Amino acid sequence: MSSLSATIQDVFNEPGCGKNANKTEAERKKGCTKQLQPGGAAGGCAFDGAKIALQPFTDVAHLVHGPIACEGNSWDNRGSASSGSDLWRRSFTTDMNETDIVFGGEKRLYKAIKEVIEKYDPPAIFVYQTCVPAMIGDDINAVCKAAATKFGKPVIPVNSPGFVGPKNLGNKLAGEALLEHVIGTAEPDYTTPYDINIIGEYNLSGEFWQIKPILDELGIRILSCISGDGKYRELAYSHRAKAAMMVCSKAMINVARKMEERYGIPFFEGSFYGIQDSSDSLREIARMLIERGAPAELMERTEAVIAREEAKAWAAIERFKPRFKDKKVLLITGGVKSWSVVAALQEAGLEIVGTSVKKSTKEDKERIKELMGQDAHMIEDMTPREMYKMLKDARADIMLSGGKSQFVALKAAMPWLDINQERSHGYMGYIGMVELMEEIEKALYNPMWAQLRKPAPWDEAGVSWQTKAMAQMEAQAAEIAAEPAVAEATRRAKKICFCKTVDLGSIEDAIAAHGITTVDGVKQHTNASGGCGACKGRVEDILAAHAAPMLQAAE
Amino acid sequence: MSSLSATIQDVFNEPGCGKNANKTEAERKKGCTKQLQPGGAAGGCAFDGAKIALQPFTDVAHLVHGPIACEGNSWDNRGSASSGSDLWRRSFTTDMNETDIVFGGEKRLYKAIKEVIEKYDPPAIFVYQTCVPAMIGDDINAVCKAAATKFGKPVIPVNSPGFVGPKNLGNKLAGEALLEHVIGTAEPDYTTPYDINIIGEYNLSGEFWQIKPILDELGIRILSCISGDGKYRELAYSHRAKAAMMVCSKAMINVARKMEERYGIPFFEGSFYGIQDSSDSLREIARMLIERGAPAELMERTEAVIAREEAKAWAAIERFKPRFKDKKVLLITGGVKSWSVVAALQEAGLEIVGTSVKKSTKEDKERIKELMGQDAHMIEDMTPREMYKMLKDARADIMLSGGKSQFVALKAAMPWLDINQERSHGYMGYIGMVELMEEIEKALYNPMWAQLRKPAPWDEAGVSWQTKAMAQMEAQAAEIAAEPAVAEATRRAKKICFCKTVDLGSIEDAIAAHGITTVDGVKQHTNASGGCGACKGRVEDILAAHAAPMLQAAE
Amino acid sequence: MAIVTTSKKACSVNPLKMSQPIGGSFAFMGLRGAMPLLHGSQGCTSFGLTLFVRHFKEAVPMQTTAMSEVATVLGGYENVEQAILNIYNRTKPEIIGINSTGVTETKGDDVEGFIRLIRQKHPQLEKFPLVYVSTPDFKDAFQDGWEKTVARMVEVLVDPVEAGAVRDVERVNVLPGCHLTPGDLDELRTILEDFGLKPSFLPDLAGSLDGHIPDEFTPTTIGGIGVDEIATMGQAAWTIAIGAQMKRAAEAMQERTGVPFRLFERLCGLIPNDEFIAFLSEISGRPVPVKYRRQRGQLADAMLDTHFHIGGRKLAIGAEPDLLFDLSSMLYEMGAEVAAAVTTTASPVLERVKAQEVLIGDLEDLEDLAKARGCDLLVTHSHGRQAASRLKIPFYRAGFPMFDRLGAGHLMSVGYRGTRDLVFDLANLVIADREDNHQPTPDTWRTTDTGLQVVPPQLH
Amino acid sequence: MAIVTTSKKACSVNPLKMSQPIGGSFAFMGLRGAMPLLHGSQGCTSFGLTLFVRHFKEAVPMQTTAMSEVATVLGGYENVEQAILNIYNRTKPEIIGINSTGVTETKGDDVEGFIRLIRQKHPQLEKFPLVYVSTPDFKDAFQDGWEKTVARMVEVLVDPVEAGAVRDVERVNVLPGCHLTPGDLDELRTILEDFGLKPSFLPDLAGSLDGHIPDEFTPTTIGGIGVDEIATMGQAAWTIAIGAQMKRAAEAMQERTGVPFRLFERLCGLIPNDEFIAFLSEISGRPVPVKYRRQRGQLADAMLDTHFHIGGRKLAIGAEPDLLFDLSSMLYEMGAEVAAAVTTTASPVLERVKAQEVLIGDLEDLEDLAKARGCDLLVTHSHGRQAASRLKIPFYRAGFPMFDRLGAGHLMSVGYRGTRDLVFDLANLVIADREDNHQPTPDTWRTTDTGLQVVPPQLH
Repeated sequence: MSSLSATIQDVFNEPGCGKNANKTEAERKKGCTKQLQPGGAAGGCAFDGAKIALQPFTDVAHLVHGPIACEGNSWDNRGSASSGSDLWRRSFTTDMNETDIVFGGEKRLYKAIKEVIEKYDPPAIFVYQTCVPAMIGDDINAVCKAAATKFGKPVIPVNSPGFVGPKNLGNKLAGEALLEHVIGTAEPDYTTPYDINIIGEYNLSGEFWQIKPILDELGIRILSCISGDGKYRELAYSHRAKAAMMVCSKAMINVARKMEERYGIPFFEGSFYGIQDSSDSLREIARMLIERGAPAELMERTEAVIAREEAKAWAAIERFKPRFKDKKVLLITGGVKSWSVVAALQEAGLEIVGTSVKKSTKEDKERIKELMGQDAHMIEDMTPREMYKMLKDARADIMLSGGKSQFVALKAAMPWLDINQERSHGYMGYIGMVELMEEIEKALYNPMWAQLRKPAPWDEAGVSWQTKAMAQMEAQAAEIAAEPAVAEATRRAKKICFCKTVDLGSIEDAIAAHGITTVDGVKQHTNASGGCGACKGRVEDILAAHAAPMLQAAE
Repeated sequence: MSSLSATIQDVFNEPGCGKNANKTEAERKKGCTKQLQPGGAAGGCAFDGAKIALQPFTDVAHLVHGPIACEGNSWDNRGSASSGSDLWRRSFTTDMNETDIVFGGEKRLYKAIKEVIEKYDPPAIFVYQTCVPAMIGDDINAVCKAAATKFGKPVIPVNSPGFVGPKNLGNKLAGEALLEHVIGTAEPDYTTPYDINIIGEYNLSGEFWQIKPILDELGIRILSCISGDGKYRELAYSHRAKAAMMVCSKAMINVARKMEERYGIPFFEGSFYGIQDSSDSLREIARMLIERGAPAELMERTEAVIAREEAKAWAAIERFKPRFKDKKVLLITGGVKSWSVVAALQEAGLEIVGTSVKKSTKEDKERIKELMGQDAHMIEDMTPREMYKMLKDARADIMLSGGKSQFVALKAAMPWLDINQERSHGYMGYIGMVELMEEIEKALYNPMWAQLRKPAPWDEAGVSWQTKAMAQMEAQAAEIAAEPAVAEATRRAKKICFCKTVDLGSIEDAIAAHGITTVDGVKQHTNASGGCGACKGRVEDILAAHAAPMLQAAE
Repeated sequence: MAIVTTSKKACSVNPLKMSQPIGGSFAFMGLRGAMPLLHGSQGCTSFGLTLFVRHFKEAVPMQTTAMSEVATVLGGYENVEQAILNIYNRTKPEIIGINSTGVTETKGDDVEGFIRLIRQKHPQLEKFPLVYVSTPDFKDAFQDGWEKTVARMVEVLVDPVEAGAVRDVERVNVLPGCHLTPGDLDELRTILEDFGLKPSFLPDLAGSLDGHIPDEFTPTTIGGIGVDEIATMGQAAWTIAIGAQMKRAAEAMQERTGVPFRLFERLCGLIPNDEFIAFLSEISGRPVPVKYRRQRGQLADAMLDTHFHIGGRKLAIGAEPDLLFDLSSMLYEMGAEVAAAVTTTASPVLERVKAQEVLIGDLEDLEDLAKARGCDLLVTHSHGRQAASRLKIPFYRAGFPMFDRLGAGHLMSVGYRGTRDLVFDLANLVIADREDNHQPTPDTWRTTDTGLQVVPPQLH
Repeated sequence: MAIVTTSKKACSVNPLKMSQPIGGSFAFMGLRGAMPLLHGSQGCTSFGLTLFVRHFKEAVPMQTTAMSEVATVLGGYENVEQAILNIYNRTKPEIIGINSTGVTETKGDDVEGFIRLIRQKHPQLEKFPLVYVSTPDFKDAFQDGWEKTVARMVEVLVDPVEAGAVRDVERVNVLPGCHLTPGDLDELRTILEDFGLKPSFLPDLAGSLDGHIPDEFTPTTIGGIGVDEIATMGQAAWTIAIGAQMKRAAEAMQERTGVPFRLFERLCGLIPNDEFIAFLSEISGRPVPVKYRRQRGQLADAMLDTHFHIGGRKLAIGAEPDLLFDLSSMLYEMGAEVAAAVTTTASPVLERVKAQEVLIGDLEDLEDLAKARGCDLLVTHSHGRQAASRLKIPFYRAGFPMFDRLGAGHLMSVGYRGTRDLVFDLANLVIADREDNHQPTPDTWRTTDTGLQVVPPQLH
């Protein structure tokens, strides 16, 4: 087993990952290589994930070893902000040609490293492996090692060819590279009892600077931010932090956990999205630091700052209340954000009529239920047409989502706000939440929507594409409703597992026939969740729904 | 006689003005009010001239008393550059309304002065009189005086209603206002033997800064520049200068001469256009300063700097020689510039095939003949069609002129360069002349011209408007040439005096019949030059042409 | 419902306004073979001329009666006569269009009377088209000069038509406001022709000031609508007036010829163009061409793309009433707040501007308001450049004059396409400003403790 | 005669180049109901997809065979099969367009063989349009991918026509290079139609990526040319190819159907459009409409107005060969000096670029050259933004991608009108730069004594 495969296996064994924890040994072995579906996949590759995770290190030269596609088609496409070097925004690639494919690209890579050092003299070079050189057997570890020795400068191999898996695998492979080659290789000039690491924060749109002034005020020093506005040397001595906050659960949990393991740096998973979360995270940072030896008065100061900032934020949000009265929000985002902004939106008077749980963990869902009640609309994968119906049915006034679904909302003439990575506004911390309200208000009250929803005067009413689509769906719904057998057939036809194309009916039948109570059981009988595993949650829900009556029956 | 009329008469008595010197007493009395022709005039008015002359004073508020047309249609339209205040670029006007016309505008003017002082607190306000308030009898002198007293700040009336005459009259009226109200009202902190005034220089496109470094290097201090990049206080103490250079002969000669008269400041008329002229002017400044007490070594230093700068300039121009070989220039500009750049252009290898003498004095023409030989094409007023023919006949490669004739040249697809006030490049001093060469080279070698001269492929050859125009003129010329009688009639039909519509034949006949030898004589018999006087030069030439054979005959 | 107020200042600082006589001359420039003539001192003409030349970068015909001080006192008959004769003899125009100025209005010259006398005295001028309009500088503004002059053209030049006369159903008169560019007129012509209609534009600046190279040296206007065509405008089936300023001319047309009119106060924005296109479809009896269906979709999409950047902007706008109403309404509909609106003259549209207040004032007022209200987008003519650089906010040049950029004549704001390009330009201006001046830094949100209400400027 | 050299660097810094498979996918996006499919790892698709989405601000259809490491080793038959079936079943496309990538070319997948097998195995696909083009990432560039893909479309989708078959004299095929925008195609369509011609664009991005709001939710392309129409292109009287890259497709068309072609290497600038319009007049037998005569005059006038600002500029330009040739030639003809020219791939036009040298290189090369040669105007795609800000010279975005400004799809460079607007935009950029960064000061010309040859930068 190659070292890369070993690393990948290791990553999939990640005990800190909720998803992995629920997988069988066999499933884990498969890693993520199976979860991509030809003709139906959309996300980025492992290389993409690695680059996303590491590129925000600002003073490093990021050198991509591969043909032009990997870097030429993708560079300078992220909105991280830097307070210092702009080297990270420059693009370096070996742009392999046919000769390199035939004779191997190692020499070119070595020369490229040399050129970069001569011209830009960065404190370190990260070298990213991609599919083609991996296929032809270019050993970037060896090249990096040789170059590092020759040029006396860290040259870090990041083994992340795209075809090993999706983006989030790439995030973790990037983390592994840091753990193996960088972290712990330098010492800070001094340490303080207030030194923390922030892991998995990319400083998109400079939004981390919305919360950093508060940390500064509290005297809390960010020893290393991995990786937003990060510097190589800070990363190298980040093992001296007293505690760490892991910002995005999926991206670099391996880094947080292994730093705890190796260097005894405790971490917690927190978020600076939302007022309550921001306060919780600040408290947790203070608590951990005190636990690791910081003076107890830090907590008092933290509470004082929290009280002040919360008061200011709630006061600022107050003014939106009349504007947000009776306004309904549909939230389509992933993971933590699906619930972390809910509270703030609700406090400002917005009603959340639905939130997507596509990438959410079970815990995320619990939090959502807590906040929104048992009847919370939790939205799984949707086709654009379904999403449009949802917008209409829920009578939402605005959709908050990532860039991908924007065209659905916009073309449907629905107010929409980007709350994922492509946005140009920062929404972090207290001030960011107020900023979010402002943007929501702007979007909601834009008079443009009313105009765009009007059909052209020469179109007959009811022939716009939206009305057509809606009419079609309503006709189907009516048909279904009119005929109980059809309704049941439709219900049962709902696809649960997209990879293996298993519908609800088949699963219910299997559960009924075999008295299945576990996801594994369902998989054995129906193959559902035998693919990417994304439907596991849905299968669990079905099992739960069936368990209740069974339990009742058993009582 | 009102004070304004007196001032105007005074201006027309200006002995420093070559044009006036040639006029009879009666002619001078008429001033310039007669030279405008309804339906045939084009230039600006006296107010325009006054504003042009004074607006470059940068720290002064220029307040125009009149309806919106005078200032609203014209502000911020000059390219003078300031190294300090930008107040001069703001526009202030009383924007008189109907009520003001009925009840008088003095109150509004007074209030306006007050507002300007309260808001902008300038060191002084210049108040410009325009036609309408002059008609209704607003006494701006009285208002300015009252305001000055009340607000303790100089408020200078500039009596220049548009209808009193053309721009150059306005220039002089502006000068009179300075002489009467400003110059001599303050004292400099100190004086040096190297203090000079520059009069009539507007620092268009900042071009005076092309020569100023040389003056700085020589230790020559510009006590006051009237008016480019000028400041009010400098103007007020400008009477302490040791010498003055008058840059544009027509514009403010009254200022230069009266300052000599009143304060004993000698002046010379010089130019910084052209290499030789720049050197001559520097020498003259040095000479005058030495005469007024500066150490004689100034001349040595000046000569050294001149030698260095000339060498550099000629060296720089050297590189244009191969590019300019066999290239012909048509120069359409006025006064001093008609010959001051000729030498430099010639030195760079350009052939000057014609130069306009519309605004040139007799001396200007002499200089042209010196430079270009007796056969110099000296061009008087031309219609656009004639200008086009001239361009073609003289086979010029480029035309240098002011903005007005640009459309003729450009629409004829001829390279053209602006060398008058609207240009965005500075052409002063040594560096400016090199700059001019660069611009000429750029224009000459622009491949665009060849394309523009090609007719559209679907046009038959010979039907473009240029070819049509040319064919028409050539046909006429052929017709004329074929028939001596027609040729003679055509020659005699050439209009000499546009105001009074007198042709060459009538003048020749009068000269022959009455043995006239003076312009006045011609005027008495034909009325030619009885209008604006612009044709005086042409009449002189006719007299000279007739005198020669007569003298020969007498011998 | 905006409250319209007038500045109380005695001193206008940095005028937004230009004078009405040159607005009148501008209208005459849209006629073929015309020579606009200002009855006033020669400065009145030369300032206007320079303004037009700087805006269009073209030689522009415009003459003066060159009133001297003496002539002003004695009355201008001789000057008017001499000017008309000189122009008539030298430049062989098809029409001379005369506007009065402050100088001659203060004296009270009876120019209509002068013209009668001149026609009597000079029989060759008896039938020669001479249109005179009273436009004193000390009243009203540029737009008013245009308004009055076009209305007068209709009254003088259009042949009356008897009730019940047969109309050419394909013929449409278009009376464009002075806020439309030659580029706008070109676009409107294309649209109308795509519906099979034959438009007559009065005036037609697209023919005269679109910057083409002329076919011959002529000192009068080149292109533009001919006097002969104007005479027959009464045969059209419809008159389309664009901008409230053109109501007067449209009414004059209706009164004189019975041609009904439809006034489009705006042609920038989605809904105004929906109405326009629907109207054309109705009067032409033709379905909307696919081209415009697609252009409508493109505009809707452009609005979606750009609303992120235009929405929430605090707009400071200075323009003549019709342009102000048109652009500010479109921007309001894109989510901008019309925080400061300054105009030059009264108009019925002003109270419908989507602002709290519209001030008849100057660019100093606009600058002060923009500063006080934290505006972050400035829209006005080129004279706003100084204010923009002091305010350090993005500046979009709109209206006349635009002397510091090229291509003024080809800018478009009408139609789906014109609106589309306009919102892209505006959004890109805002994006560039954001990149250049509002990149976040570690100190961007490092606020002093004055509460979150004080949101840093880059958050808008 | 430019010398064409290739950068010798091992490390490409700030690439100008994008990969050829996505150039191929881009071409497929101009077909109706198409689903472009990259045979490679899913990153190959997602990077391209993101690039298109950022450029057009539209949902863009593009799929992947999602090759895993294992599949790569074993060969991608299963992936191709599954991808085609999935797309066919789910999105109901009218055509699937497949391009290979570096990954699958390194392995050497025989995709044509795969397709034959798939058609055998799945009879429903027997006649279904599937076009495959080999476009490895490690060779050539974006433009080449487009070139090969369009040529292949012709070979696969156009029905052969026998010699002597009757042609539709009004029908014209247009094969546009990838450097033309949807806005350019719209303009060309209008021009052709104004000559009474009926154009078929292959591909037709104007129909699919012009930013209109779609009529229905569909995951494939919306608009674009249909497979049915492509099949009949052999009936056209002429083929017009635009850009040297399209010669290959035009030749394929001629070979297959006998339709003669005329190649227009450029459509930006006066003379190229004269030739184009004259050609249309010739093949249509119609006189040039007045509209284009006027537009020609407007362009000539715009050139006069703008040459003061564009003339003498030292241009640094980075673009794919055909765009480089087109824009740099136009700017050369306006008097600019093409001081630095960098491109992505070989092309016969390169040696005719009006520069001393054309470098096949990257944006670092362009930046270095621009700096060394004192360039004062940068033209390249959005990735040039960092270089522009370091060089502090005006930056005009041209080409693909343009992700940091809006309206990329509507920019025009073709036709008299497109050229006119382009030169105005460029000149205004230069003017704004002059105002912002090169105002003269008392120290501007205060040179150290190194001779007048050292002319300060603002003098250029």
